[in-house]
Amino acid sequence: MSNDTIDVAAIRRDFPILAQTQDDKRLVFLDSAASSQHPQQVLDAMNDVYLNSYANVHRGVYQLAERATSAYENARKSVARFIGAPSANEVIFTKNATEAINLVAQAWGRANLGPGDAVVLTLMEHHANIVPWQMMAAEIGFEIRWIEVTDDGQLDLSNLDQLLDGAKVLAFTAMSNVLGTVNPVERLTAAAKAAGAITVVDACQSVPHFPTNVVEMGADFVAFSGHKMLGPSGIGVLWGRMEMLDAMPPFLGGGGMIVNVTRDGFSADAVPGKFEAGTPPIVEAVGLGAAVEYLENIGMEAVRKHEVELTAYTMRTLTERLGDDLILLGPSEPAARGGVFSLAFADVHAHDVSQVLDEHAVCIRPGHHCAKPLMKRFDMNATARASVYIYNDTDDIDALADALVAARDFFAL
Amino acid sequence: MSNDTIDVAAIRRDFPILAQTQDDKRLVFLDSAASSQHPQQVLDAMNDVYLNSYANVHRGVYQLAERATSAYENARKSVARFIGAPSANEVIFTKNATEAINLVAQAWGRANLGPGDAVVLTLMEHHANIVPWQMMAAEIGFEIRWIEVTDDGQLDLSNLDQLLDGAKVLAFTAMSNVLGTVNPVERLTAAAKAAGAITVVDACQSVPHFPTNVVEMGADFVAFSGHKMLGPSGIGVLWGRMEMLDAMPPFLGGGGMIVNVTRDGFSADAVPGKFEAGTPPIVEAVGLGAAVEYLENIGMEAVRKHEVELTAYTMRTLTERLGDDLILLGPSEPAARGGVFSLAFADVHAHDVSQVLDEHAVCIRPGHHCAKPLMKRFDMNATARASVYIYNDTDDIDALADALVAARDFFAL
Amino acid sequence: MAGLEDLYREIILDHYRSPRNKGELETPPAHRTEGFNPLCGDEIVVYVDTDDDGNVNDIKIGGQGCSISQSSASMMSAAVKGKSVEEARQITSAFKRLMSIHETSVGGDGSEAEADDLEIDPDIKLGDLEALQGVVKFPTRIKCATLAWNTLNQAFDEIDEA
Amino acid sequence: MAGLEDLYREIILDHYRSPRNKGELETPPAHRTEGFNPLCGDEIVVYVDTDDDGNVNDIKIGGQGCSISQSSASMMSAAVKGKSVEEARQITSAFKRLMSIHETSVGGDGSEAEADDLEIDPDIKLGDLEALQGVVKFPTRIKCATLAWNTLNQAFDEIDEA
Ligand SMILES: Cc1ncc(COP(=O)(O)O)c(C=O)c1O
Ligand SMILES: Cc1ncc(COP(=O)(O)O)c(C=O)c1O
Repeated sequence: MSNDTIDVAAIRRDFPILAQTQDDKRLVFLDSAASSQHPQQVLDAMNDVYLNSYANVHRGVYQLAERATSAYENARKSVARFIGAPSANEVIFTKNATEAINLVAQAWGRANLGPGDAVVLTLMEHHANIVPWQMMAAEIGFEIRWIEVTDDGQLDLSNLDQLLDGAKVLAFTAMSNVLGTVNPVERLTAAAKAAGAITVVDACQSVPHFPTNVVEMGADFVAFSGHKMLGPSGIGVLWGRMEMLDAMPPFLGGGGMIVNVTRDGFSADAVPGKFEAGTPPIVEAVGLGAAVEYLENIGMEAVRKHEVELTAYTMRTLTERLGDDLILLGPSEPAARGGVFSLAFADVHAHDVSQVLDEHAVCIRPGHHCAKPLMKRFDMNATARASVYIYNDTDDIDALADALVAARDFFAL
Repeated sequence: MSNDTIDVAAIRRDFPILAQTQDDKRLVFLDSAASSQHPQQVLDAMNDVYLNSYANVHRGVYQLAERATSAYENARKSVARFIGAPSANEVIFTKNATEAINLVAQAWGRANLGPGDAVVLTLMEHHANIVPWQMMAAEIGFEIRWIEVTDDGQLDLSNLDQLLDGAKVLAFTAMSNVLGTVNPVERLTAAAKAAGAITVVDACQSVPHFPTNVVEMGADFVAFSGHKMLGPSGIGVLWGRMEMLDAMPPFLGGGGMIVNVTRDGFSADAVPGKFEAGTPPIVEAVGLGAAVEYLENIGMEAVRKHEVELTAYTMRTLTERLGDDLILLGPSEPAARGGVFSLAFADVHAHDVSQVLDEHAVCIRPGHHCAKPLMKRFDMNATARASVYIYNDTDDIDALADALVAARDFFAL
Repeated sequence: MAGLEDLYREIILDHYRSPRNKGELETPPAHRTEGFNPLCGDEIVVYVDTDDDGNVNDIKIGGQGCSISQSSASMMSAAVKGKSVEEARQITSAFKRLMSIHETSVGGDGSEAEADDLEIDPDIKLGDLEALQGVVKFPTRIKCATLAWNTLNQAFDEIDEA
Repeated sequence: MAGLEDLYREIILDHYRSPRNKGELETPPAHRTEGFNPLCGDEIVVYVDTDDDGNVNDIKIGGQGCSISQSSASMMSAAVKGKSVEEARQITSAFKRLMSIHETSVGGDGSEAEADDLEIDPDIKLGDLEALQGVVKFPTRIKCATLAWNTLNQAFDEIDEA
């Protein structure tokens, strides 16, 4: 193995959950795009806090509290380093990516958007990057414009300048959680900047799988979740340019986000405190910090390379084994996509496919994947989505193909 | 030991963190009002999910996802049972109590409050139950009225009817996190109801320590945090009457809270889904469920009895050992208060007291405890707060008293 | 694949492949109601035509979904067509009881747990619908099986309110 | 209590018990700035009177706080009184460097990490202030020690902007 390849067998040993069998079958976990599994190192880091150093953060002078606070703040630094943030203070911990996007849509939006303004979204957004804007549009009365999606699952940028004309916000996903499409982030942020719009990048599907540098991305805000990148549930991240964060009003009010409170009002603390009201997800942040270190040890270039190879293998194998019976949405070039495969049979519903796959201990997800406008665009109401990560290998893909064949045959007329 | 007393030594064995020593001294943890420690049972429940049954909830048909979903939903049922909620669907998981109160202030508030309206708070509120209302008052233009606090730390209800006259909301804490005062919840909710105001109870300090029945409380909304009741960080609860929750707009938008999304808008899911946008704190909810079961096994009547006894012992001991040198805020009757002791020396600042106590391995918290308006009322800028829970005993209180004597002597002129 | 045969009984696959009462009715006089399974995206459209005496004169089903939701809708349409609204509601309650609603948990969705507490006429026979009993062992699929029924109930409620 | 003697040197306790330059100045001509430590509630009020040549003619300190924040404020007032604003800023930078700001982490608060990167004149002597060096071993107390200094800096900034 060379330095830039990854040792899947060694990695799998770090993930206790993957060692289990289901009805004597090896568990084949292909649902990391929904939520990934956890290496022992992440669980150990969290248990260590609970067993040795737990206390509320930022408020005590005793040693447990000092240790908990520095563990929490070190996690912020690890995340900042992982995404190339100029300052750790630009990293705001939220409960998930959804809260992060709502924070921008609501706090920045209420302060900066008015009736007659326009927000540009793409038709391949996750509901997390649609509904918050629709809620604000209903409240404020601005227009939502849509970047369309082509038949092969790419953004249709032919009328981008026109869509951005007069827009205040461009919010888009770095990678589609349905199609696997990797979007041209830098091109989009540059176009938005030229048009005077701020950019919000939903990086839920990219940060776990690609080397990330928020400065190079050129975005104003970047949101992602810990639970899709080996971290625990209950933690997400909003990164924002300090200038933007500084100028924005807070989102949630409470303890830890103030400098002073009187009967007459409050003054908000400096960033990031301003956006972290209440007791934060302390141990979850520490877990995410450990996840980031685990990924850094593997190397994100190597992660990406592994996934491109596995994507190519998956596409080849599914075509060989199922041919025209199976539809695969999204770009046909493996290097242009992430390891997310939305599959559909003409005559078997995704829900039924998943059920048969479960009998083969193959875990995939049926449904609209929280992207109903995109599903409608492709005239579908559900796909069966398989997705890969660092612990998946070609054996998993072979098992997927076997199970898909079985599903087709089970429902054959 | 009779049935309604608790076996502190046995309980302590369940809390691995309490077995540690600091410079060869037994760790004396007296900061549970900020955040409590965790029994092994809670850590085991969470590890079990990560090691055996982790997946995103509500979206998969495979067995891991089914198990994770039912663990998550069972936690909702456990919490509902613990607080006497008529339906588990009235239990909404948030990231902390602060988010829960913001949810009400923002989502209910924007839909129901207008300029000229009034919201009544008490002067002993935590910032979490002040700042969200101040933010909305600034946005909407309603008035905030204050219930004053008497010298012995009780609510001054002499002008309650007048304050409630024309008010739309009464938001108050069930127990002060600074004074320990236990407020007359039922009297307050009844008065509010008679005046046509809804009630929001901040139960952060009461749910962990008292038997709770939300129906008997008579409130419309009740908020509390998991991390103060043996649960993990990253999880809080909003309970609301179904009628209220049903009629309210959502707070955060995204996946999991919709029934349908089109380009033109979305329709919200039924409660509780409507208020749980994005991937929830899955494992944290399971941890909270285990914490609730741990407390149920001990029995909340027994917990309360233990704390009243320990409170009486603490007040007696501190008076004996420190006499007039030490000021103790709050009610003088142990049965009228919870186990929270805000202490002040005339000449030694709380921060310095805490520092000396840390040298004695006694963990307490100095500061304003996120209740600056209350501190101002008592003309203080900080107190040293000690707080007890099920794992504390008279030895801990003796150690506290020893350390306080040492602090006084160290700074004596 | 022992478990699968429990779920996918032959009669279910038959209704899936050859759905009864598929189509649309003119509105008005018929009433149209949409139902969604928010988890998986299944959509059901129920067209129901009731007369002044409270009878279900005609019913048609549209939408897309998995074998369970589609076959359940198909069987439902056959079971309630020509019955009184009152009987149709009784059948719905009996079917939900078959799905163990009230006893087992479904998770996350308020509506299921709030299933009505009608006294169910012991004479109600579910017939073919009993084939769906296997669904109970697959908790997430219960929502698929009940989607059409919840939508029908909603349609009746809307007609009552109009 | 070995650690405690490191933190609470005699000179610190002396400044805490007998604070120098405690009080108020008339505003205007003096400038008044408030600082808060959001974590513990300490408040500092700095009154500073600068002349047209940019000298700190007078300085007074108000507010309440712990021994570290109060003694640091007291020593600061003695150190900058009569100096030029430029020198006072230099002393501030030197003091923050003593507190290891930039090298150690303080946690949570943006302001600390953004400490200015002034070239510090090697001739600056901190004198008594060196007694506060022990604070570095108690990370949460660093905020106590720097509160007055951050407030003074803010006062200078406000005067510059006016
Ligand atoms: C009375 C009271 N209300 C609200 C809170 C806020 O809780 P959290 O920080 O978990 O949101 C606390 C605890 O800090 C509290 O004691
Ligand atoms: C592209 C994308 N955006 C947003 C989200 C929402 O993330 P979360 O549920 O963690 O808030 C997801 C995952 O569900 C996603 O894939």
